[in-house]
Amino acid sequence: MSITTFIIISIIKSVVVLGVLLTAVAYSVWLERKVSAHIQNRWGPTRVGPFGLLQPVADGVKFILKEDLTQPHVYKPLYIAAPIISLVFAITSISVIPFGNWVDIGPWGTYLQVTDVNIGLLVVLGITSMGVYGVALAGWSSNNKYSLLGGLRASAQMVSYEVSLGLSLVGVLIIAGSLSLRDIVDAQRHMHWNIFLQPVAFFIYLISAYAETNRTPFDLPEAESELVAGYHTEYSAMKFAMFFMAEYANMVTVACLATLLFFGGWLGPVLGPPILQMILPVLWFCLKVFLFMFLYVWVRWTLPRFRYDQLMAFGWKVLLPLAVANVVVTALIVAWRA
Amino acid sequence: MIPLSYYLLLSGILFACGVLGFLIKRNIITIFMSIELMLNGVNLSFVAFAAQWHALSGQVFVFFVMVVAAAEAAVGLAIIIAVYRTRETLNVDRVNLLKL
Amino acid sequence: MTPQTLSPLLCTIPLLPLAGAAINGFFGRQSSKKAISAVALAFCGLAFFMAVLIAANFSSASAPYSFPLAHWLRSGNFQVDFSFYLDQLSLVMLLVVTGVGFLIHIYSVGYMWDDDGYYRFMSYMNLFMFFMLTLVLAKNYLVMFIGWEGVGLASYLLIGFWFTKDSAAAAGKKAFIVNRIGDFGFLIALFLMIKHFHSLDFTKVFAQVSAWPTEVAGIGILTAIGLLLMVGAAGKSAQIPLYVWLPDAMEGPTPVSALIHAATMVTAGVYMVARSSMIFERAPTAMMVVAIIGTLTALFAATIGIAQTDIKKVLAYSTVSQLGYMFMACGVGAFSAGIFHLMTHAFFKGLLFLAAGSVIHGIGGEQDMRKMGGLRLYMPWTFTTMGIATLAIAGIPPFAGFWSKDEILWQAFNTSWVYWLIGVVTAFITSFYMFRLMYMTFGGDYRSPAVQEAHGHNPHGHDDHGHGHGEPHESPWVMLGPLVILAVLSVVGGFVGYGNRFEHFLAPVFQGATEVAQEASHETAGRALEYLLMAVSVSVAGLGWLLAYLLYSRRPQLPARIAQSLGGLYQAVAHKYYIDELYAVLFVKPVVDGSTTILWHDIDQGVIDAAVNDSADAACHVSDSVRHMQSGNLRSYAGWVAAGGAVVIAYMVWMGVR
Amino acid sequence: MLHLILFLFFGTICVAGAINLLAQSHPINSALSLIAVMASLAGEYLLLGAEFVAAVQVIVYAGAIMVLFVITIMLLNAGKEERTQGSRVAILIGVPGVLIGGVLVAWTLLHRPDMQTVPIGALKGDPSDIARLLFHDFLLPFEVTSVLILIAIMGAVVLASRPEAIARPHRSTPGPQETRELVATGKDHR
Repeated sequence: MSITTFIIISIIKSVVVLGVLLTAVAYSVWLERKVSAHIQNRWGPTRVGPFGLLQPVADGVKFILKEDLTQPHVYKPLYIAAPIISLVFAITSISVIPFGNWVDIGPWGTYLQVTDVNIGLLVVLGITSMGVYGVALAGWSSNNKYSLLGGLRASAQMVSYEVSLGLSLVGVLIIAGSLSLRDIVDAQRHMHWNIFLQPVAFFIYLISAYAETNRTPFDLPEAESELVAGYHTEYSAMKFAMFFMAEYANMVTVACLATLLFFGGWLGPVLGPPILQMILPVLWFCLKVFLFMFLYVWVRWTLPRFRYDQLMAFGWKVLLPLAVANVVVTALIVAWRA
Repeated sequence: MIPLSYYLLLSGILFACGVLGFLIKRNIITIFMSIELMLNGVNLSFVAFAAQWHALSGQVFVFFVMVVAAAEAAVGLAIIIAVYRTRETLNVDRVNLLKL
Repeated sequence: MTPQTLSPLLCTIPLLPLAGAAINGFFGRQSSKKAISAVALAFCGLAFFMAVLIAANFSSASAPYSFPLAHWLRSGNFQVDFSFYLDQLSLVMLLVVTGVGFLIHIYSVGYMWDDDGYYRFMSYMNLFMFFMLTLVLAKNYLVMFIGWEGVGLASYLLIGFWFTKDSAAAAGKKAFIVNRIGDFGFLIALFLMIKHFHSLDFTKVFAQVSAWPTEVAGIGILTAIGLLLMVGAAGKSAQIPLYVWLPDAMEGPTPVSALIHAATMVTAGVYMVARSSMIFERAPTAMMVVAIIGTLTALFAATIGIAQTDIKKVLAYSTVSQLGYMFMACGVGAFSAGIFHLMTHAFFKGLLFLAAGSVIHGIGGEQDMRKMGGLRLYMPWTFTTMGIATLAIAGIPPFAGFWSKDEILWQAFNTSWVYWLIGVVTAFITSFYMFRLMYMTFGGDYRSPAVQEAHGHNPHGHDDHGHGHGEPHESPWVMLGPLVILAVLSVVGGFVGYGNRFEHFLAPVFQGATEVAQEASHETAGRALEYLLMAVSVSVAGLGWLLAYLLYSRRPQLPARIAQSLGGLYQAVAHKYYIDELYAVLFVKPVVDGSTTILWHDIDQGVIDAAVNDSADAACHVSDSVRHMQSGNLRSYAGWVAAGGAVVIAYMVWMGVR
Repeated sequence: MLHLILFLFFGTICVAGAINLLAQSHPINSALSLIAVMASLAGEYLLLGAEFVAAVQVIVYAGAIMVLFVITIMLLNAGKEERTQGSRVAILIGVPGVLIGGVLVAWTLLHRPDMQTVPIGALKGDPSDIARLLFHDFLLPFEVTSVLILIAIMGAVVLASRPEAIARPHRSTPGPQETRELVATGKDHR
């Protein structure tokens, strides 16, 4: 196809994905509130719309309308830049995530994916690793002890767990023999899901992912009991919303990644008419991602928070060696098979 | 199709900027960053030459440079912290006890 | 026993004293004096016993033993082995060294008992024995040289035994340095041998030498070698002009003087010349030089001996002159006679020294004869034995000295009557000063101030070994025993030479040499002449005795008047002809001044030190100017680096463009 | 054409970031501009086809090393740098030297007749190929570098953690009271 059509299609895909993503983010917030409410034997949001389904909209409106406070003692440029950075990187990382297989739209066909990079996994990792700056800079530029502590903790924690996260994926890569997410998914056909081949890697990934996204039980950067709200203590209104969205966007990304890497992405029973055959994989994919999001919430309201030293010790002394061992074992097995 | 010399020129500029930073900056951390800048310039030239000679080893060298840079960053920052503990300054002009 | 079974003893004989020296030297400080003396005596006596064992079945007919201990040097066809060798000549030396050495060891037990450095002394003595035996038993000149240097070392150590005394230390140094001069000649002789004979082994060298013709012209390799060897011998055996160290060597303890500077070491030169007889026989000039030096030394030293008042000095000069006799003998080709005199001299001179030591010991360290006298009453044994020795050295028949000295004079007469004349005169002087010594020491009555000041402690004693005491007393038997034995030897020792038996015994060694000299000797002059000369020498000795009796027993005041009448001459004699001062002016002062001004101040300080210091200063200044670049400022360093990089880039670009 | 545009785009960001690094007086700004430089350099790598290098550039440099820098700046609470005139040499000799060298290099580069041109994605640095090179041809250097890393880690630990840090808490790296101190002194970092 010509360059122009390429650009057009890319723009369209981006817009669609962006919309989907933001909606997902918004409704994962709603989901969290609902689930947590039911876990705590409450009702959660019910007023706005049926089952409070319009609650996210209300939240958005509230965020937009609220006054945007900027304390005098902050370091403004970074104070403003920080939430943007984190949101931007959080959203960008979705760009290489494939949601489904090849689809034909009239004369054109395309992958359900903004762009298919053959090192997609690395791109995701790189972008998420860039996300650290948002948190760190926010904490530092707020010029507030809680923020600083939160930022420090966040950056340290993310950098540390990034290592074991990356290592946990190496096993999958060895099996798939490619860095392209699409190839990795294709490698899992016939129910050869990596969850079965790489259980250890999966759990390491899961834990590290929780730490990466600063979710309980690793949400020390925003440990309310000790740090008020961590790195976004000083933030309000839209800036705070950005952090909020960034966090959930990251959750979505990580969930997608987990689905792709360990649960065979969009793979699943496909049947029925062509339309259905086009839809079903996406459905499977969304279902799996939804499961992961639910798991997130479930864990959050089940497990208590770690202590910081426990967190670090766990990351460096347990997860990392485990991941390395997993890599070695996998490599040995694969080499022995070949 | 652009001449390779552009890439080399860019890397040269980056390197020169790094050296300049080393020369004119006082903050030891910034100086350290300019070292990283130089390394990056060199990396670019590596990749560019790899493209010229169609030899991947150029890109492999980049990895080695990166590893060395990482090690250097770790040790160097540790040193900076140690220096800051003793001197309580990050200004290299104030860390010159060798001077007469 | 066969040579095969005996020859291994050859290497054990020297090594035994070495072991003793090592044991005493390393562990002596802790162990008791009894243990020390036991060790020293045991090893020394064992060596003596082995020597006797070998001598028991070794006749003039038997072939030389040789025992290669180890390979030493090898370069091309030149090879030196560490091997020992025993023939009649070395056997005689072996017996003398071990025997007399053993006796003197026993003696020193008594003499040095109270000294603090007892173990040191014994260790040194054993060490000396080791080196001396190495010298005697060497199979080639190099091993001999080891022993040669070794005895020098031992003598240095023992002369300076009381190193806290400046005079002793100085004497040790003097001996060492003067010996160096002689060793220098010896070494050059060795080099010449290596150059021309490609070997240092006695047998090989002599085998080649025997093929050479006699250098009648008086110029040639053999002459050169001979003369150089003679230089070495003169150094070791205290001949003109290198005799000066021996009298000073009397600073050492008396047993040392007896063993090293009378009986054994100083005779090493004679032994070496005799050993090299083959070479000397074919170098008449060298022979003549040896004879002349010997003769002059004999007369010269004897005359000095007249005026000495220190008992040991007298004996020292007499030693020098007796050595002169031996060299005279060697010089006239009568090597066997020289060795014979060497042996007898070892007996009676060792005895003399020991007796003198006993005297000194008995009167508390006094050495000045003018403070002695009348000691025959206090120490009869010492008196008798010393008297025997005096008779022997004076050449009164039938004592040992008579036979050997007479033999020498007879051989000298056969060569030239001048040697004989001087020899006889020397004999006269010898007997005179020896009996003078006897009368001053034992005759008359005791003149020591120590008695007048009522048994006061005698502070000024050369051998201050612990106790000074006023009342003279006889020495203990451990000291007297050796005296007696040596006395017996000095009485009977001469008879081994009766009827040239000694000469025939040594014949196999010297046959190569003597065949040249002998055809002249006996036949030309008949027995009558020999007896006549004998009578002359005896009567001369008697005259010396008589004169001494008149001067020092009848009219003790006469010598002083004579001395005054002689005036300058007496002074000259009393001051040893100012030889030491002469040497000081001629050699020592130039060397010292030269090395002080030129070597030290000009070269060392002016050139070497200056170079070092100036370069250091230059470096200092340069770095002082460059130092400021090292400001310690990181950015400055970076600046320099950047500039340097720019220069490099510019150079490379330029090269590329060109 | 597209190639040139992209190149110029990323290149401009690179140079701008580099110059900004020099211009900024606050280390955190320098750090951010350096991150920008690195990110855009990744873009340059992509243009040259070295996609793996690009990814690793982002992950390692931008994602790890620079995070270290930022954390350090935050820890030491580095303020604006003071304009001390420490070294005349650097200014009088170093800067001209750099300029001369740079000009010379540029001149040489631009005057080389045989300088070839490269298409977009000139040499595709496929991860597998690079891995093959890295683990076959360059195995020994690889291992040596790993040892180097190990040593660097140990050195960093030894250097950064000091026993008397407990004795002087306000100088020690970790610990809450230290951070409190940091923030208390951190009132003025602009």
